[in-house]
Amino acid sequence: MKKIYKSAASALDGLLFDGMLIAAGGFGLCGIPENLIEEISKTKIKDLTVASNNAGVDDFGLGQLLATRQIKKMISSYVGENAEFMRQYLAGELELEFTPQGTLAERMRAGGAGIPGFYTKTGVGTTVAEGKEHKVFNDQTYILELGMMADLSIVKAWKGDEQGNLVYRKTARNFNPNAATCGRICVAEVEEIVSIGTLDPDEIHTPGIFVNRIIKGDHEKRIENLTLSSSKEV
Amino acid sequence: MKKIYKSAASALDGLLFDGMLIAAGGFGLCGIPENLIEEISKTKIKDLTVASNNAGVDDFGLGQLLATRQIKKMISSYVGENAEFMRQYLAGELELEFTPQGTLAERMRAGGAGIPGFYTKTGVGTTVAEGKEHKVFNDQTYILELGMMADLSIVKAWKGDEQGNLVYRKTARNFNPNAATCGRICVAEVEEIVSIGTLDPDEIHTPGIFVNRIIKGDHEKRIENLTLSSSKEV
Amino acid sequence: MWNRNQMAEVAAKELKDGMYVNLGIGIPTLVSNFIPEGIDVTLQSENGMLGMGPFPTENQVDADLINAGKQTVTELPRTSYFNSADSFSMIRGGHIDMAILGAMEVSENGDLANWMIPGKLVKGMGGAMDLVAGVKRVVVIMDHSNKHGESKLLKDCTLPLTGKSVVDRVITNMGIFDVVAGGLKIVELAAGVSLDNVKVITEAKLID
Amino acid sequence: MWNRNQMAEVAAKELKDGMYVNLGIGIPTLVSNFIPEGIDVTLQSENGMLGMGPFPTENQVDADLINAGKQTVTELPRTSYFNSADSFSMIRGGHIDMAILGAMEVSENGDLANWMIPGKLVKGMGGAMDLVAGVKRVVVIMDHSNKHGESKLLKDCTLPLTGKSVVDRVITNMGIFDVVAGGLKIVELAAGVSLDNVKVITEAKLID
Repeated sequence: MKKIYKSAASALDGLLFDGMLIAAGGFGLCGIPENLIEEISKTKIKDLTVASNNAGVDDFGLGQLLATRQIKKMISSYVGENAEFMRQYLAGELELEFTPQGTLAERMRAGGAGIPGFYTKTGVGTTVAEGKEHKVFNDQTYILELGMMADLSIVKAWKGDEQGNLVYRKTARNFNPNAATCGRICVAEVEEIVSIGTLDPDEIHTPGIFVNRIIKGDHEKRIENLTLSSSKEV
Repeated sequence: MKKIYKSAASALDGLLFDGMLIAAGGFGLCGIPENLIEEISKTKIKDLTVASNNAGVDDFGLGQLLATRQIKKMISSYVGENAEFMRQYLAGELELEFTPQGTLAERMRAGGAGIPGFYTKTGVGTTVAEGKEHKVFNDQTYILELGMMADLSIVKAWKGDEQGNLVYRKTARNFNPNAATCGRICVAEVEEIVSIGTLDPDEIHTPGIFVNRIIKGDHEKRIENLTLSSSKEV
Repeated sequence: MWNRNQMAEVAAKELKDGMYVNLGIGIPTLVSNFIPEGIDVTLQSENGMLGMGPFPTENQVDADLINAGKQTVTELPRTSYFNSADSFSMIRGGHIDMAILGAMEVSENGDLANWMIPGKLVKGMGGAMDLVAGVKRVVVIMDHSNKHGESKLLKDCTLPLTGKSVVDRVITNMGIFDVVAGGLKIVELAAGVSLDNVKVITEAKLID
Repeated sequence: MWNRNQMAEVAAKELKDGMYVNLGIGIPTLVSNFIPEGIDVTLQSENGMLGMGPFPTENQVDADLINAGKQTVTELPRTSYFNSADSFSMIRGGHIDMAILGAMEVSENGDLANWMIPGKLVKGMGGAMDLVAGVKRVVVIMDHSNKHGESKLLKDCTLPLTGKSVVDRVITNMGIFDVVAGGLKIVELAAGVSLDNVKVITEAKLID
């Protein structure tokens, strides 16, 4: 069972269709599946729903798919750093399901874990709670949020092996392990493919069972907000 | 804020009270907080409810607290290897809330994660589902299970540092990370206390925020079912 | 009639390249001895291990390395470890391709009972309820009848259930039976077992 | 009146030894510059880091190491990393002792609005809704009034809420205010601010 693919194009071959739901790892521009996003932007696939905390910036990351108008709907917690994202949303050209960051992460985890719904205090009394079931546990009110299963998840890791075992580096881990579990198919891009047995079994973040295809990518790893200790402003 | 304690007795000082709920890590005799259990067995604390997948064997692990009759109720998935456990239960001397293994692990995780309830397919149509709320998602029936918060959790790790960061070894990880999150107070025993900065930040399994007190223990690490490749019977 | 090893060998034919499989305690554990040549299968152990290796030599024994039956095992180059919540996320989330389990009773509509005999024997469900609820395909290996000669393939289970309508296939010492609409379809009979033999001894509705 | 740094310094007095704290974007980030001597505090960043260090020198910059404001940061000997679901388990599960956040509006019963202005500015709630719902103590730092001179401490918030009855304390450039039954209790006023000053400018009910 060969999981390693030669290119983003071959790894995505046969997996894309119009109107599909894609879950993407990454936070801002950190730990995003750059190569897979770039490849999707070259296809004619459209009407995508994309679940991702942010949408990159205008010309990098998921912003590329907003620019090509391939995305019909975003499920995100934050729009702040993406002018085109905000513009499309305010102009009514893009649907946006605002989902609190923790709820989004937990929805991905739950979907991958066979949990169709869970209760959370997050968003109670806000617009996020509108239309959702409310339930009281121990005198506190919670709302029901739904587990999310995606048609495809795309993630970025640091190292991976031929079994699909993945390790992430520092805060580039973020949503990637959660997104990996919630895709019916998961494609991972890594900075380095290592031979099997190299990764310490105690230190594998995403066991290979969750990963169907894996490629080595070239990563620009652009920095969104370079802040130095010498900077006056934060 | 000193988290390192000298002994099991000092680490448990002031934390125990009659009728409390204790969540314990471990699977069978693997990765159990031997020293903390032993110490509890020396106290007069009673009417305990203990959430743990198993109850050790008759004379080791949680079996020690069954022998001393300090446990009023177990929340477990498996009784199989403990004759006294089964005897007390069948004789009506011990309450037992049978909880499927995955549901028990998820209840601990949920409790620690601020999730008071979640839905699962596990146990639908069985005695486990009796009296529980049923709900249909996408034409399938699920039952509501409740997040669990314990008064105290006791866990066993391989290495720990003064900040309470923990790493586990091989399958001795099991329920420990989940139990660690669901205790209002968590006490950990480790085989080795390492200096801060020794553990790779990418490889810490339980971040120190979940651990209030930590001791170095002496661990017998008894093997319950030694099976060798030369064994004929499995 | 098949013996334990033959039943395990028959079950091993279920395995396909690249599968992730959970093997229960008892005869199912034997299945790993019969994995066909050229078929790469990864075994999951629900206590928190993917890529379970064979039993250890004396030198390899490690108290921190056991399977769900608490037996000492070994690791493989592909092995990964994880906590119990993550392990059952895998199971409940449908990521495991197949579970092969033992049973006390199976009904003709695929109900499974394997965790307790009220008032007599209490083992507990362990991870079995999660496995049968979550794993894509559930195969049961068990003797066709109990020691009193009574069918373990029943119209309705008499013991507390582990799961309702969860079994896909049953392999007994007498043959292979698939749970289909209306009953158990006979897929194959063991050498020396006739259709009459199996029909006489089986309470569940059989479909040839 | 306090400036940004003074507000951060006042907020830093909230910190106690051993606390785990989440600091929001903007003025709250400045609080880390004023952690009192002898007080050991661990900063959480909700994108998946516990033990956040200061901003890097040019040589230390690492694209894989950012905070929730996407700023480059550094790690400390105590640092641990985790995924987003685990990060918010910490937050929602009440394991973080305190969150210090910015706000657009706070109401006298502790409602908080800081994530959008309908039709105009959409930032998104990010992790703020989880933080205010889950963290043990929520402290807001913001200017007392907006650029039109209107009170940001209101009877009722006019903007979409981030959380209802979630704020414990508000620190503005005019003083410190605790959310108590019946209104906002004045805990301290900034040098040069009189009770009359603050009462004139504040819409929310104040309690001396």
